[in-house]
Amino acid sequence: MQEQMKTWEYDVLVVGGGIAGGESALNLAKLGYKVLLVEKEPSIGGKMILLSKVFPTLDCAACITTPKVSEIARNSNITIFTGAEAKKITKKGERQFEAIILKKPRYVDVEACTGCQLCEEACPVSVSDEYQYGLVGRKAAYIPFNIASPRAAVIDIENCILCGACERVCPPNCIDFTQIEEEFLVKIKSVVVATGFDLFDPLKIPRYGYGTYKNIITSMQMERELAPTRPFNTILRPGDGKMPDNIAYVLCTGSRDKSVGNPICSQICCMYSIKQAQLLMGALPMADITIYYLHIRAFGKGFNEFYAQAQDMGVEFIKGKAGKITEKENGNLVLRYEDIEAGVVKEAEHDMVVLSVGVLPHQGISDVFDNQKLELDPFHFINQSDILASPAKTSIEGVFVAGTASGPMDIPDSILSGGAASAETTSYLRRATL
Amino acid sequence: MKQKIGVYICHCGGNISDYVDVEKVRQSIEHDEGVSLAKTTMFACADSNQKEMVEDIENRKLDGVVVASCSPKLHLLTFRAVVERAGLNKYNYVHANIREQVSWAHSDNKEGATEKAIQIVKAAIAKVRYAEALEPIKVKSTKAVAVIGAGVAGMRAAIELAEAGSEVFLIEREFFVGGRVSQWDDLCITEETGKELITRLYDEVMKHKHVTLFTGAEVIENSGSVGNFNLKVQITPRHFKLHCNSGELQKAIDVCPVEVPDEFNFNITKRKAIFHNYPSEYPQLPAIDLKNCTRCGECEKVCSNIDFSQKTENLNIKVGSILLATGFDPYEPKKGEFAYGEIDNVVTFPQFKRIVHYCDDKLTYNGKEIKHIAYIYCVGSRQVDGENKYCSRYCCTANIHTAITVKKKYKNIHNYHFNRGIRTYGKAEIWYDESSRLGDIYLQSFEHDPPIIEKQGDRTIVKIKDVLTTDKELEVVADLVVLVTGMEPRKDNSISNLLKVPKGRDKFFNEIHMKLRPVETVIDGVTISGASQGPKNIMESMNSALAAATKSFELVDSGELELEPTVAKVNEKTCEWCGKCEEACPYSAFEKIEKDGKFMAKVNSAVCKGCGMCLPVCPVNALELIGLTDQEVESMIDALIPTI
Amino acid sequence: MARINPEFTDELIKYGAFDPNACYNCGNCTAVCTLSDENNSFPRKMVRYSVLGLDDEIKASLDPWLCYYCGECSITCPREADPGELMMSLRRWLISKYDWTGLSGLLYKSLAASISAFVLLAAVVIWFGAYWHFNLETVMHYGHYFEIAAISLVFLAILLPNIIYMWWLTVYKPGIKAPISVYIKAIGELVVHLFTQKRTLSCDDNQLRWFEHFIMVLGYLGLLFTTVFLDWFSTQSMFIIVLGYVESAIIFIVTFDFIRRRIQKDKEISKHSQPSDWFFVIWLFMMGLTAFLVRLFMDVNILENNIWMYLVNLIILVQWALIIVPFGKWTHFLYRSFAMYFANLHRATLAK
Amino acid sequence: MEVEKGKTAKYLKEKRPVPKEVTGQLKYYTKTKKLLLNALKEKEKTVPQLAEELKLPRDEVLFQLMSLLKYGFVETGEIDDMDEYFYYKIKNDGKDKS
Amino acid sequence: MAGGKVNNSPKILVFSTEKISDPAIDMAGLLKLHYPPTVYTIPVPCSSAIKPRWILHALEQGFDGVFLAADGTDCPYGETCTEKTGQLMNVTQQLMKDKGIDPARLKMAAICSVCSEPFVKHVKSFTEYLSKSSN
Repeated sequence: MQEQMKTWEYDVLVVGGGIAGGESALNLAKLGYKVLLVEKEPSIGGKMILLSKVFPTLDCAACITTPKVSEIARNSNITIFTGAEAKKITKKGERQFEAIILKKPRYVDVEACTGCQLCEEACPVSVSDEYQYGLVGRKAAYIPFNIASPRAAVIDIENCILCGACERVCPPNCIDFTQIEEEFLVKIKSVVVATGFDLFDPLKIPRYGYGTYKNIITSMQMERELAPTRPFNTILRPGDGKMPDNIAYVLCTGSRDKSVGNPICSQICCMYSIKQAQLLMGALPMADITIYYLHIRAFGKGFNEFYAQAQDMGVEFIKGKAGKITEKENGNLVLRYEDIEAGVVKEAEHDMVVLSVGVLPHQGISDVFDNQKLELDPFHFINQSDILASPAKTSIEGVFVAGTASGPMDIPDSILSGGAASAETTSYLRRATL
Repeated sequence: MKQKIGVYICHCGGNISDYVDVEKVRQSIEHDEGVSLAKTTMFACADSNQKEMVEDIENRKLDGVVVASCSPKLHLLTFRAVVERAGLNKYNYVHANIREQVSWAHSDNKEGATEKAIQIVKAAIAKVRYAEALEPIKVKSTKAVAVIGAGVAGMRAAIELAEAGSEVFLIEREFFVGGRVSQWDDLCITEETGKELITRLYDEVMKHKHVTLFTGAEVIENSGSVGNFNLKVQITPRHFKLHCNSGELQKAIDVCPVEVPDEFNFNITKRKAIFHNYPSEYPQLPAIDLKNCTRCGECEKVCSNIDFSQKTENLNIKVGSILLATGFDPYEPKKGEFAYGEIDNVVTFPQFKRIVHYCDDKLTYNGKEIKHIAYIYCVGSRQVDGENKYCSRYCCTANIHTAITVKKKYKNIHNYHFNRGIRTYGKAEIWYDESSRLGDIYLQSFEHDPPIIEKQGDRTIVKIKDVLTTDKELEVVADLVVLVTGMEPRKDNSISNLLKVPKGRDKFFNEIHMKLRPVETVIDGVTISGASQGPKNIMESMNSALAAATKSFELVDSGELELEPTVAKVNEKTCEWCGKCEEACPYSAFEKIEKDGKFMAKVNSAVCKGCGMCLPVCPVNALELIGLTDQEVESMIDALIPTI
Repeated sequence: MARINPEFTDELIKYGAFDPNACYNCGNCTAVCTLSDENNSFPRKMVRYSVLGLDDEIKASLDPWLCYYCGECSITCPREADPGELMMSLRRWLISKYDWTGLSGLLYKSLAASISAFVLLAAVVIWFGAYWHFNLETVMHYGHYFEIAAISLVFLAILLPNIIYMWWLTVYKPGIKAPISVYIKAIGELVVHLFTQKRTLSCDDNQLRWFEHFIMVLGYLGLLFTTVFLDWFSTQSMFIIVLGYVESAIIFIVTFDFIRRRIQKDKEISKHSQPSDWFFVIWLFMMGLTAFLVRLFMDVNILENNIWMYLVNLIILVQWALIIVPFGKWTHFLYRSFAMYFANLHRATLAK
Repeated sequence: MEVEKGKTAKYLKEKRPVPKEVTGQLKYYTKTKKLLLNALKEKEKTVPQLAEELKLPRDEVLFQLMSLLKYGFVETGEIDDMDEYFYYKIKNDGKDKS
Repeated sequence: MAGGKVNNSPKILVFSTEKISDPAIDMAGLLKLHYPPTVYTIPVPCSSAIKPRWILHALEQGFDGVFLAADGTDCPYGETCTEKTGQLMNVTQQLMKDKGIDPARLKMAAICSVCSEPFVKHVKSFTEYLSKSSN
């Protein structure tokens, strides 16, 4: 491409700036290693920063993530590339890797941007906001969300009409449409893969009617409705803005389901649904919440107690998987399910349905490694080559995995896994000097 | 007295502002003495607000800062760091807790909560007015870590610490390493056996010259604190000089007249007083269990390496940090709980694993062949009446995996799983699927309606009202009933008592914060890992062991630590040495000195822990705790009372 | 109190079931099934009974007959436990249980036994032809009598006792005590179902399948009537001749489509074909085709020299009447309709 | 290729024309925005009332209305008598905040 | 004073300990175990560090009661904590008597790090006692 690609050197490349990648980067930086953190989104913090509160303590997710994220951002040993991807990673030898990093233009000078949002006000465009999971609109010049880090504007060039309104109002003149895609060559000694997970797309289960019936939302959308930076400022059903008073949760949407190609349990849906149910009971005291489940997987520390607490609060738990959902004229939804305890097929009307969508592997990273194979497990998560003794090890020596890139897990487990990845990276790097 | 205090009141999303009128709080305090800036903020801890705080401090030359937000356990350190970044001494920061102790505690009373929040913020302002700039006390940190427990987690952590470059003392109470995993055959996920995994880890441990392994060893005393723990380790001798050759050893075992239940096999077999748990166990040196040995001397006659002259030794070690990997105990059912101890073919899951270990081509127990096995889940977990409300996490998967093994290993096995809702989370779901496909039958009941086990003639019958069959009453004739027992905290509390490690509601060791500091405890320098913290499978234990190793290593790596300067100080004018403070101090931090012709007390600030036990005993009130002076406390009290 | 019998599924697998043990009781199958309702929630309950080996409960149940195998449950089953095929297998198993002779079970479970029976009957027919020196008229004469005799015999000696036994298992034994008036009232629906199988219509997207079935049943019953009572092969009435042509053509055209689908396996219902399913469609096809050809041969006056054509037709007929009708898939047609009839009795009694 | 700061949009526009769909969508948004704001000018309304009046699907109305709420054109009023739908009213006369 | 009539129940000052009882009080909030908002907390490192003069100061300045949320045996600073806290409690109560203050206005209980429910029970019953005695 260019003859003279910019070349940099770091000790460790961390791919993915979510909570697991962040934890790894931070641990390594504290021990004095130079870390390059590459995040494909314009803001770090991964999915956790978008959540409402976290189970089973009900701490607000932002209160835990934001300080961690700012600690990462401030650490002088960590360089962060947002809007960037690792395009190719080549193993050159022991503790020698070369990576090509592709950095997409943000069209904003991040250092200069003050986050004043004047560009956002000026922008005439309004498109669906992916950070609010499509519940509301955003501008083409925008700050991803209130607590984003860096809290700087981005231009969504796909939807930009290039009117230049943003440029004209920007006080520090930091908008720059001359930015172009750049590639960097980075020399590193080790790689931590923390590429996280994707959520199951419920359009793949047409009998649930997601997408067609507007009052069916995913759990992530509900997470946004409950979060402090929520789109509606209260809980509304997206079909018509009614305040719901009878909400159903459909567990195992896209998990433990071979018919959609995902046979494994997503490990978190039971608990986040129970958490949301508790939060909803707080937000809408008159609302009835019903959770349709197969087995409640409340296995972690304090989880079963949390489940019991939800039952005591009056959340209704019905054993049975929803078979299909139909819509009534008033926008209410009729769930057809077998009540397993009664052994009878039943129909129940709810004014809003939340599909508790499962965790799928975020694919693609294994193709980035070009001369050695980063092996995947049968479910397309990154294979842990020595899962019992060294859970962070992968099929390539010197490449470690952190967080949900290796399988579904909750936040505490992700953080521990991030800690494990940094520990193994440390000993891999130190072995050289011993 | 400070004149330029900045106050930030956090909405915490809605966690605070839903119940506390934060704007009213702000208005109530903005004209307080010394307050020059009062703001509300959506998230005080967010990066953007932190930046703003730094700017405010720099531009407005603030000399004191208060943030009213969540509990200081969460973010005291965050904001101290912010203040420090702005060039202000971090002890000029005071944290006010208006979430856990106001908005959440009084979510039923919004006006009351707002009122309380105002007083609390006022008290924090009062405190910050008198706050002093302090410098942290720097102490040397010993670059060594004590790892307590040489199970998989402990060994893994030891390897990691040694590789990173720390000295490691690996202390195991038993004579052999490996903990619970050595009692297992094939492990879930990899089919590697427990022994193989232990061997692998043990070899790795022994490769590192920086790891010192003590077996039969217990920590019996602890003094010192983070950076400099002084541990006294008591080492029980094994009474073997060297390994006798295996022929001799076998003879020695044969001649030993003592037989005791073998705990390694969960008492389903017996062992001698001279023993090893299994051939080629690590360390490869048998031991004599002196508690049961009669000193008959028979063994000495056949094995020349036996040495009864060995004595219990005490060793002092110095470490900068302690990593606990003490593991768990399997739940021991009470007599009569699911007929345990009453019907002879009712065994626990760990016992069952050992039975399977000893049966090769035919599964037998008590001489009878076993075809139909009933597994009763959640024994000792998710208890309705008992204390263990928690789920033990690993049992569903471990048991199903074992059931599959049994089904494949022996012919014509029928497995019946009496469960309360299978919790094979994550990828373990595939075992549940596989076992079903192999023909295992799952029967479910809820907590309040457990299965019943009874004897009818010579047959053992398990009955259940099966939720999956509309509460139909079903029964199975079982040749063996396996109680799938959960994990419990170690019954032996000695180490946690010694170190004062706090425990959670489930009685396992408790971390500071599940997400922010998941392997650290409130006792500085003590980290926790593995199943000592709560039920975990091997992979999860390894992750936490590695994470704990990282945190322990961070403490000892640089060789220096900064400690809180909140120690006791003596008012030299009023002190007339009486010695009461010296008596009260648990750390011997006081010494008697002579100054200007007068005897008085002096505090050794590197030793003082700042507990304040000395404060009330001083008859002349010459002692104060830095950061908690009379002036600070009394002005806080004054501020907490609304002036009418 | 019922005792679990884990070996039962092994038995069922011989009737074609796949992995019913894979079921984790989510109830998805019951919920997606359009035919399942509050009174008859299936198929999960049947899957559960099968897994547990509660054969008495299955025998007492009419649910397997109320399923028309649209396949939705199998397509959407999260565990791929194939509840649809299990229901199919249960129907086969039930047929073998209703059948007092025990031959159904033997023929379902053993392909060798089925083939032997077919070969044996073919041999008997050929021997019979040889015995009469392949005299067309005589053979046709006795052939016609045979049809009438076989129908009455099969019905009276086998199907009727089986239906009564089915009634005993599913109505009498479970303690359903419906007054005679209900029995009589429900007969109307029995007849409607017998002829139309209209319940299939409630299955989603199945209008075409139902229509095919419907005209097939009409064609089949029509041909039966036409050959047995109107004596199609001997009649001179133009109307009857054409009627027979049309009916037999319907049969082989529709069954041809059935066979095509079973080979292509494009729908869930046609994915799994047991020998008994193949026998049923192939023989039906052959029956229609050979009858059509026999009459055609007659009308172009070549049957005289091609008596083999008639013998083939007779062989098919004999095999059909003595194997497939009493012991094979044909009985579905009967048991299904009676199941519906008995289900009405249940409902009427419960309503009281 | 020195481009003057603050006027770089034009530069990119020459290299990369704006796709039709994007301008189309902008037109649609501007139109519905105007419709909604006009409808709210007379008095405050709920989502179903707006949908009825403007003959737009309710979910579309909610989406656009919530965006306008976010951008500061409208604000939430009281909830209706049935505790179901909120009323929305115009803010700052439908002008941008400031 | 605004809101004065809202918070008219007895005012209680709680001395909690940073590592043990304060987390329990935090958890009471987390679990939404409600107690009167007239309960205020000052955390100290260890309950045996509380000076009697602080307690007297609080009572004299207008607090109706003082509650010592002691560490009990969990104290990370040493076993003597409970004993010492007990002693200072006795000393203070003696001083209260001397000053004519009802010694029952000072209360102490060991609150472990998960004793959220006991804490709430204690402050509720203490509040009840105080409101009765003030009438």
